[in-house]
Amino acid sequence: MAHDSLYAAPPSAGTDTEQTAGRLTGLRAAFGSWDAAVVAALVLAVLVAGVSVQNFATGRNVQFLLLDLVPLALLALPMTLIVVTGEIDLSVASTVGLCSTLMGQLWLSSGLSLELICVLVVLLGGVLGAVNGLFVTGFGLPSLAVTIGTLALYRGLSFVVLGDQAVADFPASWTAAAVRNIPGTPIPAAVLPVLLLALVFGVVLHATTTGRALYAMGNNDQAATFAGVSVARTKFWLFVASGAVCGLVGVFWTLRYASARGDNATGLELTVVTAVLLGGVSIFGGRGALLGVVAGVLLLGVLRNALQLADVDANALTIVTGALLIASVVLPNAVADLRARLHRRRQRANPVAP
Amino acid sequence: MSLTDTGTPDDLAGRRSSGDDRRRPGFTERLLAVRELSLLLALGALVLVTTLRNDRFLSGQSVKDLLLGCAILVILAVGQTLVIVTRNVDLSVGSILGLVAFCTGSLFLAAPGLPWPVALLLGVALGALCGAVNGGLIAVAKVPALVITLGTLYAFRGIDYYWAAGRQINAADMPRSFLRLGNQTVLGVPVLFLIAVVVVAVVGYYLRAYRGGRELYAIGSEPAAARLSGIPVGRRVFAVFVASGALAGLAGVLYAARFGTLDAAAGTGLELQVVAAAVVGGVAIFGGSGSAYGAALGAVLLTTIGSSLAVLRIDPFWQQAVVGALILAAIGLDRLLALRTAARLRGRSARGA
Amino acid sequence: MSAHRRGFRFGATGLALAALLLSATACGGTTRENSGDDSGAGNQANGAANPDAQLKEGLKIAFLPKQVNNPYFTVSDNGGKTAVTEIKGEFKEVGPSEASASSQVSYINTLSQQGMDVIVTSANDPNAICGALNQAKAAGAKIVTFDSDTKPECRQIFVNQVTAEGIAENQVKLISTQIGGAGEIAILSATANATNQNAWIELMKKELAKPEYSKIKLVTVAYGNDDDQKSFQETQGLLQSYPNLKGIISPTTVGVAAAARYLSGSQYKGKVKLTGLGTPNQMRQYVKDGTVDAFALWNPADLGYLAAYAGAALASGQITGAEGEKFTAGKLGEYTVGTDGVVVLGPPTVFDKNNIDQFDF
Amino acid sequence: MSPDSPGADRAPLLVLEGVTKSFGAVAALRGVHLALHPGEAHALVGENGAGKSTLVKILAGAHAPDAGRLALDGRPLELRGPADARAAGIAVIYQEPTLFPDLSVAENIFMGRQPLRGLRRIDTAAMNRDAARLFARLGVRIDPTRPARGLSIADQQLVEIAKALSFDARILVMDEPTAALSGVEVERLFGVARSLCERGAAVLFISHRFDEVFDLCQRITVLRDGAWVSTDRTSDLTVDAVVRRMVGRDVSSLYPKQDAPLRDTLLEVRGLGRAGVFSDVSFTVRGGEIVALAGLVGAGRSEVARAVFGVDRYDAGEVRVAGEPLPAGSPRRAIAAGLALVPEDRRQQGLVMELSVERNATLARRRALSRLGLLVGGAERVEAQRWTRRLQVKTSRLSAAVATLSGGNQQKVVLAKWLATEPRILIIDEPTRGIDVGTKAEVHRLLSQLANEGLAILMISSELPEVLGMADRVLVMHEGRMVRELSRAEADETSVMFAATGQGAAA
Repeated sequence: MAHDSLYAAPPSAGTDTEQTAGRLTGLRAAFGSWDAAVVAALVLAVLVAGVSVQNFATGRNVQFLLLDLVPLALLALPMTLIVVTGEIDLSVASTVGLCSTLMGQLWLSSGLSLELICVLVVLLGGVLGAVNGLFVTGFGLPSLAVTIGTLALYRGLSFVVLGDQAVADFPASWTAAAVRNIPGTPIPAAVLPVLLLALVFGVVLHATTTGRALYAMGNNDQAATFAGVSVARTKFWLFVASGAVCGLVGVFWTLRYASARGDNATGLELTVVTAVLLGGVSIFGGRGALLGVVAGVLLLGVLRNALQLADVDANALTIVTGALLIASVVLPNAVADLRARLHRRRQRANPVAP
Repeated sequence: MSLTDTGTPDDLAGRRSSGDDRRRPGFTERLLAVRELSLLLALGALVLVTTLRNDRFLSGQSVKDLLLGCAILVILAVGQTLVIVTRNVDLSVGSILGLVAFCTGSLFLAAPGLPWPVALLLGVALGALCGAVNGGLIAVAKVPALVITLGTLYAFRGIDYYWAAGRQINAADMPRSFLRLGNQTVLGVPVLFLIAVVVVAVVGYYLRAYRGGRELYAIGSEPAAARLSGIPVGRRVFAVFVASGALAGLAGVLYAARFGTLDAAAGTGLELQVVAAAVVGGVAIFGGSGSAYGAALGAVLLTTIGSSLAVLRIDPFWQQAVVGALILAAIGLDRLLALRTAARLRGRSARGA
Repeated sequence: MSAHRRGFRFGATGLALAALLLSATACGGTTRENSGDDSGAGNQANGAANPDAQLKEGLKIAFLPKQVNNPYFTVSDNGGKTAVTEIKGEFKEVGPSEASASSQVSYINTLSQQGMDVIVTSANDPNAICGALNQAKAAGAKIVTFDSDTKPECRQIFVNQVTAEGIAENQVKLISTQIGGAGEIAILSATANATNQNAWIELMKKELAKPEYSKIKLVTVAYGNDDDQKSFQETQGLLQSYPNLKGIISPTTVGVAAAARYLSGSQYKGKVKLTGLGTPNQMRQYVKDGTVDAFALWNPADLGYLAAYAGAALASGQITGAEGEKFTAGKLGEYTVGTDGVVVLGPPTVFDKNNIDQFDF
Repeated sequence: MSPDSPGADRAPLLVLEGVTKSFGAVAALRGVHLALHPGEAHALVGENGAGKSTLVKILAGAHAPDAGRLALDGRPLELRGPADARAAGIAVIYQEPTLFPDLSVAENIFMGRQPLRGLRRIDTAAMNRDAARLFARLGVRIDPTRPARGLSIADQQLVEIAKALSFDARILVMDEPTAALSGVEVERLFGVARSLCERGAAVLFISHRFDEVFDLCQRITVLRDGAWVSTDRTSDLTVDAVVRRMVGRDVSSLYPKQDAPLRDTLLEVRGLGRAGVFSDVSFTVRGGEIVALAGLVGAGRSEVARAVFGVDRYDAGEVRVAGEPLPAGSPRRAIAAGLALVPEDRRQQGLVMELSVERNATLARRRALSRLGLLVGGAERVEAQRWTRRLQVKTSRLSAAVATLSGGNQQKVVLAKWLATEPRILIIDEPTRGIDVGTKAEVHRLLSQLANEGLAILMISSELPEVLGMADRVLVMHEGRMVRELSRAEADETSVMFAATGQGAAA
């Protein structure tokens, strides 16, 4: 019960170890290959789109595709860690929005230099994340409810900050830099910091003591506490990190679109969660890998881009996104179920097993 | 301490009894009543402050507007209560409402002579069908409702958009009798509100006084224990989603009747308000406690805040921020109360003989 | 786990980073004052226009509305489709399902990838889509905006539904007639900073300052966010806050319909006058039941039609977007490009009981 | 030794034949048979992992057997779910209470069977009355209208028992129901069980406590590795014989604490208090010493341990490790200071069930294994191997999830995790709860060895023989207070129980 079990209630909570174990091995088998499956799906999607969709496999399109994915990829990184610990942050898009309007407002009225403003916005993002973290860890509230609250609060505040106005007179040198390519390639320079951060988050999750602690608390926060993991503090800092990354995305978003507006990035949180789950991170916490998430982000981007180029209706895209999200959670379980059933049938057919 | 002889271990049993409880029955229920009362107080205070600033806020027309305004949110919040009580959540209600509303409009477009009760039933049925899709996926996949309904939030809305293809249905396309449903009053009370009251009363009473209702609380309180005590958890959760879908369908039909103008975007983003209403109304987001009455009061409170802000001429941009702050305040307050209650209970347990 | 230490480390890293950047920027960062206006100046008119050029056939013309699920845009895009069919071009309508600038950017990129000759768009944000439009322009597409403009340098032609002066004049006149030339009025707008709405409201205020309207007092401007329910609530709030209100102007289709619905179901029906910009289909019922006497709007189908012709004229070299150029837009006749590449559709149509049944959009 | 030869004076009420059940590749039950006769109390014993709990789940309808059949009154019985089991008159009291914390105690008892009044509405008043009557029968006073949240474990267990009683079960299955109960409560429970038997019901009693088994039951069935071993009359058996059958070999001395030279005081607790939980607790533990913390369940022993280790906060007093004050509320610092706590609840607190043996074994030590926070190469694997070898953890591979291990092996992983931190002070809460006899002896040997190596060990145990056999000194707690300190010579069953039930406090 200590867990906010709304979304973290594994199918057979605790009472029957053996069964859970059986199910888990099945799940693990499914998940172990999930990363690979997502990567394979990505490769397949790229190949199919490259061959059959006109204008897909061009340098310009690669640039467009990657540029569109930068915010999603950035937000998915801390989200992966948060979901691994069994929490969720639904306020990311609103935080991006608020950071964007704050950046606009500061630029408009503070007279500070843009460099300083960017740093301030990232720090402010961290503060907004800290508010989430405080409610979740300090007061022990379920992150789902808290971040739904801050989703509304931050979006509301971002409208309060700028109203419906847009601040758009950012220097062209800056806005151009946001979309500039790495010289000689069709790859936007903005991809570099994403790669860097992905590396950092990947190492933290998979090769540090902190990462081990994240998996431990995602599975069983009590046991993690007893093993000397400061669950609350770690989660608190994760939310702060998430907020700071939101601040970064807010800066990027503002510069890329040369426009600070209250409605920037509206609804992006759903896409981020979709990408993370598609990448094989378990919504129950405790399982998932960053590679899968990166592949998930790219898969989502490639699909959307290719379908758009193929003139598929925007509404169909909405359906595809929803369907992908559902499939990414239903499939692993269905596969695990199927295996278990097959196994049982084999057992039954052969009852005098050893 | 009936069995005490000379300080034998019997008072171990006595130690955890608490004699004064007998005189105050219904400890568990009392906690809920407190919540509902405090909501009423908040509502009263809000109305009072607004009325002091502008006495027309309590005029007949204004009250009627308020009641009309909250009816749909109340119905959705009651449906959401059913779901949240079982430790699930249904984020797709806004999309179901939109889909059903548009469907109702198209229905009248296709068959202008259709009597409205038939449309109502069909709308509820379509909503129930959507709910069944949610429930079915959750049962099959054994994954949290949050994820599934997040997916169907997209999917239902996408279907709605796809179908509407940018069309709009206007009041003129629907029969007058149907539209009257949306604005008619009985003794000054809007019919829509009366329907909502009936829904609240039925669901609220069912949750409180029927085995099926109590089982929903049991499921939300401790799913594993519910399974072990023979409650058909899967079936109940499925039913709850169907019910939530059906209520969203009902709300969709009423939405069509009330607003007259329909496009595919009807009800976008409503799910947030619905969850907010339930949470503000004291329905614990992790299941097991809360009442339909509370959720309905939460919905009324949210709607009233919206109207108050307009009447008080507060920058409308504040409204969403206020909703967010309210959610945080509500869950924070719940947590505080829970801690205090726990402390009290522990105090009783530890009180010496 | 040393969250404490890690916390410290986090904090320290942040501070170090901040310090580094601060010191880097202390000696002269980019501020609003010194940034100057180096935003891509200059526009259009590459090469000279050839007024006698024929409209090319087979032009690929794409419509990108604010969002695809908005009935208003469905109508105007269909107008565009009619025009494109007339000139034997290829018509396409794409767009995001939600009105956001970022997804519009993604669509502009897609369209430019697909090698469109003309992109006709209504901007969700005057600045945000500029970069993408410029890229598309560089890739050879002609850009026409309609309904909502971008910055002038990002497109060749803006097809304005109506001049702001025309709207203001028309709306004030309508309400004045309806309330008998005296009393309190309010405006129910869309969003607090929608560019066109604010321009109209400013001009309405100027209009109201004229002597013939001296007995009319504008008490407030409310914002319904172009959201039906919100507009409904705001109307409600207006009537409660201003008991002596005689009339409401709502120059937005969503707002005027919501306000009409509120009035028709309230005690104020017929007593408080309402006018604004609305579509005949939405308002027909309220005109007939006496809630609304008269309202106005341009014809959105004509708007799309004109935008398509303007695009075709650009792509065929008839015009370049420079002031004074002329082109013929099918059944609508001849149009002249005004300053900043603006083409004005014409004065709004006023709808009342007598003529409303002749329109279906 | 056929399953139903002795005591079969009446036709069996419930028969299990050839029941088989596997989870994944693990066979939990293999062809088990069991017959319960009306009026008999039947014990089911076996090491952990022998399949007892699986058998209970099958009887409860929570699992369906892969093969074999059940018969009730000679008619085949198919249980498709817990509801079917209930309908067949089978009541189960689980090892761990399964209550609904948000609902009232009365609702917990009557869930799904609430008394009704008109229109099929629940009659709350009648329900509360009935609940009160049940508690009266059990001789406890719990307010039926209070929520179950906040009940002590013992009270929760009592509510479970009341629940089982409430539907006049023909077959009552009790899966280690007494683990959390005090002696008096156990007696009451047995009284109720006996009266049920007198009325013709059958009781299946599962326990690790042989005294209780021999006290209550007429027959004993032994399971080993998921297979049936024997069923005999209690009168024909001795504890030794039962243990031999459970383990399949002879078990040498269970409690082998050797004398070790006492060293400096390592742990010193002074005036520790936490409002409403415990107060003014003071004691010391020296290197080489095993100090037992005895007392009834709920006396506050585990809570003291948790506070010392920093999992819980405390309001008063201080903890010193080797003379240095230990800051409160931080397990991390406690670990750094050389403390280790093997918690009472293995599954919830001791292990991360879904993670591998390797990750679990190194979880508490991961910082020391890292370079600048990075975990290099196979450091974790090497460390895990070292300790799992030393403790002889039986697992196929280190990457297997601990959930796949038996209870005893899981406990060894917990021990490995803590020994890997090379602690100076080991606090071990119920070191052998729910683990099989063989492993128990291993654990005892290990503790003794560790003390010999100079560790200070604070052991919390509810098993008196363990306390008396292992401890150099016994501290007794009663209702949150330290009431007696007994030297090894002074400590015997009477003196410890006397203090634990609070009579020593008066003296």
